[in-house]
Amino acid sequence: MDLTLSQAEEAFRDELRSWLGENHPGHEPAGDEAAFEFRREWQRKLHGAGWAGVSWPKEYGGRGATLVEQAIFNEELVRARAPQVANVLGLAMGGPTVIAHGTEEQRKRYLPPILSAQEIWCQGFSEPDSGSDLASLKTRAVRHGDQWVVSGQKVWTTFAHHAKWCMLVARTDPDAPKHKGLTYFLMDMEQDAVHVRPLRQITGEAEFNELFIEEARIPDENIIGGEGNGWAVAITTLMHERSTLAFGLQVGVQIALGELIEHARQTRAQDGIVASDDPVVRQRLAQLLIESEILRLNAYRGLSAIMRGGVPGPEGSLGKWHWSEVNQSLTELAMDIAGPYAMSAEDRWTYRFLRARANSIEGGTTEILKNIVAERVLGLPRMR
Amino acid sequence: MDLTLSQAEEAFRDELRSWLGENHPGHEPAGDEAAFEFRREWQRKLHGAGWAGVSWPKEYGGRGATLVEQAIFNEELVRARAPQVANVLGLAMGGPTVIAHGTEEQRKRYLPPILSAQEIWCQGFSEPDSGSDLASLKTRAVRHGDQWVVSGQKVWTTFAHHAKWCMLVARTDPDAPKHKGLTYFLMDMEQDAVHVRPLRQITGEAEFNELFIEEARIPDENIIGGEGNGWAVAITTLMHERSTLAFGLQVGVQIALGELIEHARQTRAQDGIVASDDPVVRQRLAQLLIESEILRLNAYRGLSAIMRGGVPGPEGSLGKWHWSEVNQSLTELAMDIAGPYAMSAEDRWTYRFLRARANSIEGGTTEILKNIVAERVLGLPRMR
Amino acid sequence: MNFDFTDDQHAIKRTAREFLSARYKPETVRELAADERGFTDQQWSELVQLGWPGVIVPEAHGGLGLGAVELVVIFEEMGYALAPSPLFSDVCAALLLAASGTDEQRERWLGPLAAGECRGTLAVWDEHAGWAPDRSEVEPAGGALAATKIAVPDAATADFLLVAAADSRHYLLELGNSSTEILSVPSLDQTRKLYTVKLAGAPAQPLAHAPGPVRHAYAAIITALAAENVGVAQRAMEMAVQYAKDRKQFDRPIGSYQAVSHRCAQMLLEVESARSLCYWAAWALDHQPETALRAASMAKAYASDAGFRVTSSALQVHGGIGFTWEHDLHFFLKRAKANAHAFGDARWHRDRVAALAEV
Amino acid sequence: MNFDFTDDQHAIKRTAREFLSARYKPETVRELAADERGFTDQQWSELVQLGWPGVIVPEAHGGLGLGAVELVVIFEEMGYALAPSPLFSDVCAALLLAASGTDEQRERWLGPLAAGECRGTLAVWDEHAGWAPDRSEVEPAGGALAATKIAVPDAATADFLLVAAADSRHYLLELGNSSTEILSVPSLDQTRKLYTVKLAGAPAQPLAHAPGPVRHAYAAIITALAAENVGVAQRAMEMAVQYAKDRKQFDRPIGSYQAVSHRCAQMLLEVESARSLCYWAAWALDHQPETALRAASMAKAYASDAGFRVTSSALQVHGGIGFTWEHDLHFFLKRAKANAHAFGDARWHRDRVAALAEV
Repeated sequence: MDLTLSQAEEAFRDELRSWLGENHPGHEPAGDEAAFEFRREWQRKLHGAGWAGVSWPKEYGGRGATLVEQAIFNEELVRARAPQVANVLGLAMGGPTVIAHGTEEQRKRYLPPILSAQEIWCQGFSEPDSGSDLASLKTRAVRHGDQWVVSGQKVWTTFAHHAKWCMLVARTDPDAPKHKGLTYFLMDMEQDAVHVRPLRQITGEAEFNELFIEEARIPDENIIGGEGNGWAVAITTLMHERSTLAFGLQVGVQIALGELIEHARQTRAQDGIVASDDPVVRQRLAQLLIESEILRLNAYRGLSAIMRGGVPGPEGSLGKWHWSEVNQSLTELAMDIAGPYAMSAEDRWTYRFLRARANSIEGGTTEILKNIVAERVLGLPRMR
Repeated sequence: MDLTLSQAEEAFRDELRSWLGENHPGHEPAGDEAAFEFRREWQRKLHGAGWAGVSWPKEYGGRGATLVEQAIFNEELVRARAPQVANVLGLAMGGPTVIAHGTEEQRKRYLPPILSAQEIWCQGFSEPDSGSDLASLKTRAVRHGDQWVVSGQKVWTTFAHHAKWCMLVARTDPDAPKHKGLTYFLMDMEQDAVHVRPLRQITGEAEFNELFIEEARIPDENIIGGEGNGWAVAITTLMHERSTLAFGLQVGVQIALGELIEHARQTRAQDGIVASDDPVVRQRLAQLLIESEILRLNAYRGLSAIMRGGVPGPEGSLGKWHWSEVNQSLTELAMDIAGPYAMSAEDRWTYRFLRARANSIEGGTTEILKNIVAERVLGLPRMR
Repeated sequence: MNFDFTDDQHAIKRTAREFLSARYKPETVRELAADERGFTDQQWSELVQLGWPGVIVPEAHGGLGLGAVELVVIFEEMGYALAPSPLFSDVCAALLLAASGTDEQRERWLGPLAAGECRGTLAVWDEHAGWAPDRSEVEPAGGALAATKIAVPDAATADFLLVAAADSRHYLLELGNSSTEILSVPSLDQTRKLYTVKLAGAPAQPLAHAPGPVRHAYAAIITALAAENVGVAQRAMEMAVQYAKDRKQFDRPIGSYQAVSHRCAQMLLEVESARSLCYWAAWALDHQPETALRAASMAKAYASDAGFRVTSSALQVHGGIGFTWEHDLHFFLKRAKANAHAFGDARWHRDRVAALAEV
Repeated sequence: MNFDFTDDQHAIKRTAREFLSARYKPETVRELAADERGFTDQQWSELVQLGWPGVIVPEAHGGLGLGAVELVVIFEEMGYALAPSPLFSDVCAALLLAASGTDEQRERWLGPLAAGECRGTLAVWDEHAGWAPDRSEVEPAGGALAATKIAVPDAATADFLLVAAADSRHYLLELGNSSTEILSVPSLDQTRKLYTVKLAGAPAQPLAHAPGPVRHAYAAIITALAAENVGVAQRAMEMAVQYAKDRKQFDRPIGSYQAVSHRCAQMLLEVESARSLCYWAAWALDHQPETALRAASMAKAYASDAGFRVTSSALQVHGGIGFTWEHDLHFFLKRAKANAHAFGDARWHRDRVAALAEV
């Protein structure tokens, strides 16, 4: 057991830190378009220095980093408060899916423009009637010669208005059992048959979109992993979502907790003391310090289990669910510390508090994640 | 809305209080047999003064008290720290079931000796394999002429070693659907075919028993509510259990909470203060004060709903489940206040803490009660 | 011992439910949330016709002269409908004026308040002054106030302000004065408009020094707010239960899963418990003043937590759709959460409960 | 960065699991719980043969000279087996002697301790002195102690006692002295025997004043105790999961209901999280002393809560049968709860975490 970084890992981190120190592009500009161009520029800069797709094999333009290095990469970017890259989904999910299930031609075609942010990716999985029950999706794809004609509706699609490619799961065989009749396509977003509508959230922002698809065309060669094999390919995409994001999420909690402690130090509570000196607040802050440490440790223990056994250990399944609870309590404590200011939306914690409500829903609801843990990790009988 | 007692209710309470003041028999003696005789004597005294079966109709020896008076009766006995009566189950459940489902002859036969504690009752519902799923019980009763021969095993039977009669639910028709083939008997416990084994609990006490029944005989006339109608009769018994006990339970919590506050005042915590001055303990005590007030209010609101509409309101279904949570938190706080003394079983709170673990199981598990609330009160679809 | 309402109270509840559900449909609430002012004169006159601004104003002053139970009935229904309205801030002002106004002040203001001809509101929190709703450091100097007060509801549409000051009194300040700056603040709960009020030596008249009646008035205010949260939570629970019946995943209604159905059962426990406490506190305010402060703090503490937990839990039942602006649920969650922080949060009121119970 | 054990550590874990499961079967644990002494000489010699009493004693003194990680591995397994044994109290004594014994004391005692020829234990809490495990008001007068210490494990079978005193030192007191009264106390956790020790001017030798190493030793003690709770909780979880698979109600295994299966998933989260913290704390004790106190308090705080919640939750899964003495579960619940209160409970350690993190 060695919970420090190895020499090689330390060197990797130091190189990245010093590069980030010199190349951090500063704050994102206001405005959707400006922010997007800024993120694209930032990704190009990372790519130019070999910091895009760090975990991808070298032959496809990646850096061939180890699991731990990849974790360090995700942690350091958050720690440096670096901006988002433009092509988050392409890098974290689309690329790895193409690497795992694509043909050699597809890899050559799609991977380079992902890295360079030339082609942005979005994800078309969820539908209004298929949230947790993804396999019940209704978007239909019908073959017409060497083309497919696709109609349906998708929801919770981020970055859709900038995207060139959509990872689209559609039903190609309505007669097959529901997990069997699905196919995974890359749909060109630049066609009139695809209509993007921003979906405003309770925070007032529109981070997500709805996608209305009316007879869009997709050539046969844009299928990933073969016709009827969409479920397995989609699972690959989702696995990459959860594992890659975990390290960024836990560092995000650590940073937010640091800010919260500062917030508590500067906020008057009652009886002439500041909130950080209040015994009840201190108990809650200490619990958050413990839980955020657990997020970090469980994430790394998960990596060690993969390195040892090739498969994730039980800690791996718990991360996203646990993170959502920790982040929600963190923002709830922030509101309690703010006191009467919690009633005002000017407080940045109010936004974070509202945004955190979705944490236990987005990327797999807590209910579904608990089912998965119960059935696949503990081996309990399938819920009926 | 009037949350004080009416004049009549006040008169009832005052009469009872002054009677209890004059007739309280003091502390129970040690030893099982002595304690039982003491309780029997106490019940006779109550009965002699017209305080046994207060809610029963006058024609069967009761007092014909209103719902509120009955609640007052149960509260006052706990408040006065009066001893248990010997025939708790006969008074609270057996009698009311005979009144509701028995024939006139059965009422005449069984009710008087319940009131006078001449015949003690016990309950034979649960079986080792039929806990929450009561209707799956396996104890068999087979007709032989005008007698039934019964074999099976019951569990969680209180007072079995003193009981003359057991409210026994057994399967009389193995071919009927599981709720249909049951019959409710009164089984004479004074026969060799019935063997009682005390069941030791995690507290070290043996409050409950197991009942082993091997070809016990029950005459046909001891069926209550008719052959095959056992499920409906058993439900009556259980309804009386929950409603009658609610008032005693909530007053029990109030008394325990008073003791806990005293405990907190007398226990050194840290930094030179007593536990009741510790801000974290104060928050928890205040929450318990609130929750125990809720137990009281919800119980009375439930009565008002019955008085208005003839049926219990939604509050009624919540009481037992909520009580178990409140009593468990109360005893957990007591352990935290005790600090290192919590490790010792000498502390009376240690016993209460252990005993409270069963609160969310006995008399309907919290899981089952939530199912009932979800399905019958909220009208959610039946869980499958 | 009877928890049931009187026939009159039942009638008020029924009228309120019918009136509010007809006038404050979800789309109306949504429009008012987006509106700067937050209500129309027409809507105000309708409330005036019902007599609600004068619900607690004595009949001698033209009010309905009703008690805290009726107050709670009305605000539970206001919460259920989530009706955006200055009624709450106006009633706060009426409660304080009735409790501690001088005879002239009561004469001058209570009649017009009851008649809806003018509206008042209440300025409690100093800027950056901590959690306590009963501490102000504003020192009135020569009948003039210099202070910044935050989270003042409906200040832009009120005719006068009651300002809490360090001497435990309130000061009445007529608005429209050039030394008073009223800044609109984006509020968490857009159905209740909040303002920062900057007073630069504004002239103001002190109300009487009457700590007992003022505490009683605040107890009525927090009980009304707790009742609002009961209504809000009730509605969110009904939405969740309906959704759990309708929404299917894996070929069955999600309400048939215990993760959802037990969550809904928990909502019921919390809603009914908060309701019991509110009714009890209201009754005590009217009939058992020695219990009223404790009961009101219990109601506010519990309903603050329950309001947030139930609405938040309802959002979880709804999944993604509940997180969209298009769905009405978020307005309920935001009101419940804002109410939780108004006039002392759960933690603050639990401290009061402990103190009042002499723990 | 690697959480995996070394081959040696894996071997210790495997040996411990095999040895303990063979020697401490449920019926043996049950017998020892009912036994006054709580272990046999035979059982003690077997532990001595494994070298465990000397696990942290330096090799120079005849111990294994291993670190906190190995300590944690052993006590996690002791908890999993719920093996009744004076090993824990003995190791506490060894840790404190190694940390703050004078050269002569170390020379005199560590060898025999490592060889299992004598046993020590630790007396921390003064009578009626509150929650803190690091405050004593015992004032040694002229090399003699007059005090009552409570909850002293295994005092009746130990050869010496280390007594915490007000001057932040510990005092070594050989037992069998007529001025020392050892009273057996019925303990919540019958698998660990507790005593009240009354010292009436008993002669005792001070250990050195070494606050830093003593804090480090206590951090190792609480980490070992936290690890015990991880083992205890792991076992209770396994029992609950197995029962949830086997037990049928309403014609299906209860583990197919979310009320049960999600409860089990929660157990897993808490067990694995407590385990991560313990391993981290142990590693920090060996390799990163500046983090060790904070990590150890985090582990103890979390494992105190998790140990109780998981065992209590396992009881709920078992229903009535879990409430019977006949079922083994209650021994696990009692150990977890007793451990939660030993050496500072969750709340006390959270306060330490806040202080150490400079909140």
